[in-house]
Amino acid sequence: MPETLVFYLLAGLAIGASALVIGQRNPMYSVMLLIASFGALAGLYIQLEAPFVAVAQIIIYAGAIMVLFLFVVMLLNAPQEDAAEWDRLHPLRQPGIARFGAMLGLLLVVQLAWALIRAAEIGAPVGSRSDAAAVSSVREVGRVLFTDYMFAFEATSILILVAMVGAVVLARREDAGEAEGEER
Amino acid sequence: MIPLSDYLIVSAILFAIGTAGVFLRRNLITILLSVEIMLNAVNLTFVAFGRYLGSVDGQIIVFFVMTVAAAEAAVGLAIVIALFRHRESLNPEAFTALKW
Amino acid sequence: MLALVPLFPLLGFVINAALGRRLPKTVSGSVASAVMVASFVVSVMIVLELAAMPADQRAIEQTVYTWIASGDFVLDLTFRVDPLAAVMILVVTGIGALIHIYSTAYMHDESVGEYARYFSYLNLFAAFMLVLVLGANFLVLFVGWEGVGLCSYLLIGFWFRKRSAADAGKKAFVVNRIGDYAFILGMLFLFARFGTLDFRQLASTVAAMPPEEGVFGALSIASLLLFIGATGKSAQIPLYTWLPDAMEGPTPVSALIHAATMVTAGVYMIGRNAVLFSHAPETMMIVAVVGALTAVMAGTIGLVQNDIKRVLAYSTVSQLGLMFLAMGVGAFGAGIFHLYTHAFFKALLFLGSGAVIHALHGEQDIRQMGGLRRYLPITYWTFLIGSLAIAGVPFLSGFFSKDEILYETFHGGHTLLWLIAAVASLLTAVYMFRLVFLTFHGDGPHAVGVTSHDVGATSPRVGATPNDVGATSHGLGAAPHLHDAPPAMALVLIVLAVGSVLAGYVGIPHALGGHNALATWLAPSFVPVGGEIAGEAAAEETALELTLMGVSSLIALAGIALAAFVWLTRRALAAAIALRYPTLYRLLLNKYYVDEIYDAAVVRPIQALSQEGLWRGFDVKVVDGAVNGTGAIVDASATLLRRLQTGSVRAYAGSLFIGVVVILGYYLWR
Amino acid sequence: MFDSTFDAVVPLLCVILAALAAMGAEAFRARGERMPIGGLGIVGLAGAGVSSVLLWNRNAASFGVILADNFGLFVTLVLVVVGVLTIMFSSQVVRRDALPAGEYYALVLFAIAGMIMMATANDLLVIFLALEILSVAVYVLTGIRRDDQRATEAAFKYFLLGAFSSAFFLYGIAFTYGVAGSTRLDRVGAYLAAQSMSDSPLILMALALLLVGFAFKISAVPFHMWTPDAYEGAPAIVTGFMSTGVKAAAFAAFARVFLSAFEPFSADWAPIVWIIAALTMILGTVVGVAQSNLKRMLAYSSIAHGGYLLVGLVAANEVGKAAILFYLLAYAVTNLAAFGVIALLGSRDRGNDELRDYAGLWHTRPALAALMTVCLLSLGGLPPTVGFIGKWYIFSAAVSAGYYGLAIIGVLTSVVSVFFYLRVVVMMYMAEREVAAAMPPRVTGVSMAALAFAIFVIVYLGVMPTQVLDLASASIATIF
Repeated sequence: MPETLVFYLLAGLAIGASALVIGQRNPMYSVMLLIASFGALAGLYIQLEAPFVAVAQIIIYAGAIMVLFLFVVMLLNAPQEDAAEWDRLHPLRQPGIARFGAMLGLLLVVQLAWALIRAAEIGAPVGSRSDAAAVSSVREVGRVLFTDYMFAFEATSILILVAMVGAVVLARREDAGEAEGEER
Repeated sequence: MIPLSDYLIVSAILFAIGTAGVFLRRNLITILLSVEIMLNAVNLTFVAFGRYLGSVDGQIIVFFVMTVAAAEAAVGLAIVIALFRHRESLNPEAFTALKW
Repeated sequence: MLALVPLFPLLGFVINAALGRRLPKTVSGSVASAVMVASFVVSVMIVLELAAMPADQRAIEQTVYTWIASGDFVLDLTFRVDPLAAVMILVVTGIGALIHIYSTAYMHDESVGEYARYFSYLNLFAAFMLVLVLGANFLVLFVGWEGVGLCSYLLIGFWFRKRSAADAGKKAFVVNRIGDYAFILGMLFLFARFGTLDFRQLASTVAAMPPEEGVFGALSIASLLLFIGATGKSAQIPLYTWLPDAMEGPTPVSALIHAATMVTAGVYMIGRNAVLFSHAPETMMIVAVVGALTAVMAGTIGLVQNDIKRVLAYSTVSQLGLMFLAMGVGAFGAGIFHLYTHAFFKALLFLGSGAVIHALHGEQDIRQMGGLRRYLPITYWTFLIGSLAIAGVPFLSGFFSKDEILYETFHGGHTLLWLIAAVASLLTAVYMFRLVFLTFHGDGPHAVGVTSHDVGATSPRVGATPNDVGATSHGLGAAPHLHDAPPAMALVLIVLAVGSVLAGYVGIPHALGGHNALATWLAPSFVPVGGEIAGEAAAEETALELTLMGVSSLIALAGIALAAFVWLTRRALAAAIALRYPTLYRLLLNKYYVDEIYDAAVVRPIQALSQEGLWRGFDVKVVDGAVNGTGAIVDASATLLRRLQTGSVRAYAGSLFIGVVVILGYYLWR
Repeated sequence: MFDSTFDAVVPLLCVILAALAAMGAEAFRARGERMPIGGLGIVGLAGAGVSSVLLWNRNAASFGVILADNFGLFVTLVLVVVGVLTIMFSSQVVRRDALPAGEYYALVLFAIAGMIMMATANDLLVIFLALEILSVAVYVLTGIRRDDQRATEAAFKYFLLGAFSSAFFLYGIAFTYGVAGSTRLDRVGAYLAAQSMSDSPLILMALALLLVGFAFKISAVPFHMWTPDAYEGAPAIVTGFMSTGVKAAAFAAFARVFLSAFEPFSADWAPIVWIIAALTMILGTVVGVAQSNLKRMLAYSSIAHGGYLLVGLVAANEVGKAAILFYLLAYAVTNLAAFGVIALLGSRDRGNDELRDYAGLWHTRPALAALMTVCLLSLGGLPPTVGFIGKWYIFSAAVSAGYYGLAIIGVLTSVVSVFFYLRVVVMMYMAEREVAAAMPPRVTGVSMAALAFAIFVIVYLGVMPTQVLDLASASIATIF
């Protein structure tokens, strides 16, 4: 069952890399590990017969967004988390909020798993159509995107515009903004 | 074929890792990365559902989620830069001037 | 035309609020008084018109417009004047106009801005009070109800530079909020149950239902909630503690709001919903008992208070108790009758005390007064008339109304309540004449401005001979400078004195050969439209009524005699009694320690719990004993809860996450 | 289902075009030149308002995902009012605080566009995108004063928690898609109606996660923690904008999703919303009492107001339906006007938003004090203001739907809340000015006109609410 094997491999990689992302105190390593995790996810997408999403995942996520993160990490010369404290405390042994958060995360996994298992039992749609034909053609994706999702597509352009303006407003250098402001 | 529930459980685990990351890390950038993990987990859910429903919608929604993720990342990082300029710190606990 | 009645004062408010600071005092004072007079004239015309109608159809309605209409629920902004409302608008505009006129002189020392502010509040109050009594449904009444509360609050704290005044304002506010809470719930409950808030429709609907004998059903709950609202507004047990403190406001305000009009709103509200209340006998019993207990308790406290206005305040609480007793035993007419006469003599007494305070430049301690009758003759005589009237001396106004309450109580079979009420009226006579004798009789005014620190000590006033203190201050020496009330004030005092004598003659009982015109006039207001108006069945009980009348006259005279004996001839005796029963004396002097009990039971523990970080800064101390404890509860939990807001974004995310997990958990594992 | 008609997006387009025009104007602005960029925005908003009125009763739909039904149009009109008032108040603030005018107005307009999109969207994905558009714009507006550390901190907290919660929201959409096979609300609704007896945990998951997303945006307890900090840190006028506009849009979408698509499962969500509403009212009111900063106090007050709106949602009967929209309007105008006053009293270096800054305001700025009083009385629900009518409607809806508990809590909290509103009033009228306090700045005519208009609405709707109430109840009927 190579298929299953590949699935477990990719899933394990995605989960393991993600877990390591939040286990790092150096943000640089975190970003790198996250790219790895995204790569594994792209593999899963291919396995789900969605090659276009897989490619986009690599190009947009790993290629663009993560590079942006890397850029900021380097721009800020990102300080690591307080090392002295880090040495004393393993993440799961951190006091208060962190341990609490980890526990809640665990609880969330239990809840979701519980729901999914129960859903399978009572014959809710989960897996009920496992024989459904896959829609993997890029042509089909494109057609639906520009018909049914026409409006959403346009709305996205607004979103990107807003994000652009916002990022410029917020990250513009202080002195430039001030000087311009005073003229008014 | 891998059952749908397996994919969903993988994505649930990823989602939970993302949420836990928000609490575990004391670095703003890593916290933002955790949110990205959460969004990716949701993406996996969409694609998996789409595959098993035999509909293309799941894949298309993922594109929109990616755009949203990019927009959030841009603004989020801009805010982080602005914050860093004020305090030279990326520890969220350093920013508690507003409280009570 | 009905709308004109509240519109005139509203106009006055607008003028004084917008332009007041630019107008000279005489103009803003005259405007404020003129609108009240105009409103009174309109009211008289309306009442005359009403009187011309046949008895069972007396009601003039004016729907200004449809306020809320959605679906099947229609609510009009309607004013309706019926016999009950007619009495109320006459009282409010009449007494109100007099008090406005009195105020023009009393407040003359204020700056222009403050003067205008005062009159704008006073006009606004009058407008809201008129809305309250004219409203044809609960929502309109509630507009007035909240409005008068707001104005009362602003006026109590008018002299906000005085810390105690600001605190008293807050206390009044907090206590009244508790009452309002119950009141709103009562309204909502009635609305949900009957789908209407119009008084007449409500009365007709309720009249079709059997009285809730022995069961505590919807009507009882609704009426009880409304009554709790009334206890707040009308200062009854347990929400009475704000009224004595409210005396921090200017004296005309005490006269208008805290004696003649606003505090009677609760009584009026019960009268307005007579049908509803009489269908809830359980509530009626509670009303009666609360009223009787309040009457006697406030009377005993009034016996030993040393602040002239506080004595009057406790007297007001006590008289309101009598009114509630009347309402509770179903004698709605008698209760309103007493409300009406009380407005005259209590306004008179307050204004008289205002004249005294005015003359003594702010002194309010009766132990520092005495012999004032020589210097303030007009004030003295009018005050005496007011005291005689409130004490229930025969053939003055208070006699008729109080007697009717006592008679109805006894006649209704409530012998014990009658006894309590009789004690309360004995107390009334005693404390009122103690006040008269200490203030106006005796040897010349004592040191004005000398404070005596023997409050609660073993021998109040004992040995405080005039000579030793008078010599050291401007007491006796200053006495010749005491001037009697200026013309505007004197005129008002005289008019009110005449009113206090004559007001009762609209309700001469049958036993004395009268027609009890007021009761007949009011009767249609207490039954549903088209319902049978209760006849005057009392006629055959003349003998009983005469007997009771004799008893209550005797009580009044005995009370006066007792007061005269103790405080006129044997002053030492009072002190001796106080010495003999120190515990009792202190209990009374400290008002049964109710404030302290509230303080110790509610406020202190909470303060101890949250001693730190709370109400820092200068607007911090809201907690002032008493029921303000509620404020403290809210306050303490506020402090605890706001500590959750730590400023840490991870903690916030934690709160969000808990929410998610709990909701998911509920769905999965419920 | 490609619908050829574009009518339904016209209001949206007007606002977006105005935003683009604002950006363009800024780009071509010579240094130092003053341009009426705010005026552009008002023109665009007026266009949106007019087109909404023209679309009334036409039930236009575009692209199958934007539905200009009366419900959406009513909320659009509320948002237009919010936008116009915000821009009018802003003109003074932008100049005073030297904010980048073009970007500021463009972001405000984009945010409004997002809000309108959210209110008229008929598709969960579009709702999500609209939510992101308005959120991103508002995050930036919150932190637009980069020189102010508190503003940046507020923006950061708002952003982080917002992103966190929208991930949950998105997860909810994923589950909805998974069970229903679509994100269109009509199809989801049809599917759920067929499943109404089932106890599928996936539907419940979807329900819960969507609930969380909406609850965050309307700052319901326990998802409210960001609110006080973000509201306090942001410039006062932005706080006013987001406390009204964002809440109105989010509530519109909330009502649309839960009262139409998820209506068959109301027995499942109503108890949860009941509890959230109760907690929200209690916490907002109780903690509000202990605040000494006016912005923070009003932040808690607006949390509590969200609770009252939720009461209307739970008690979704005939009265309750109308009450929701009416209350939304009442709250939006009143709260925005109150924050407008705060914004106008601030100065560049100092917010002047502490309670003690209001001492004796009556003596220095009597008109502002009087207007503020009206706003506060309306927020406190005292008659005869619009706040009273709104509350009365909400609570009588709750009582007649049998939710006595909620009504009792609601009345109690609104009774208590009057206490802290009145504290401000007392401070303005009955306290001495601090000697050192600076004279509050002058108020320009535009801002004063905006305030006067808001006050007029508050009093007018308090005295003559019938027409708007009817309109509201007719509008919300279109989503049931």
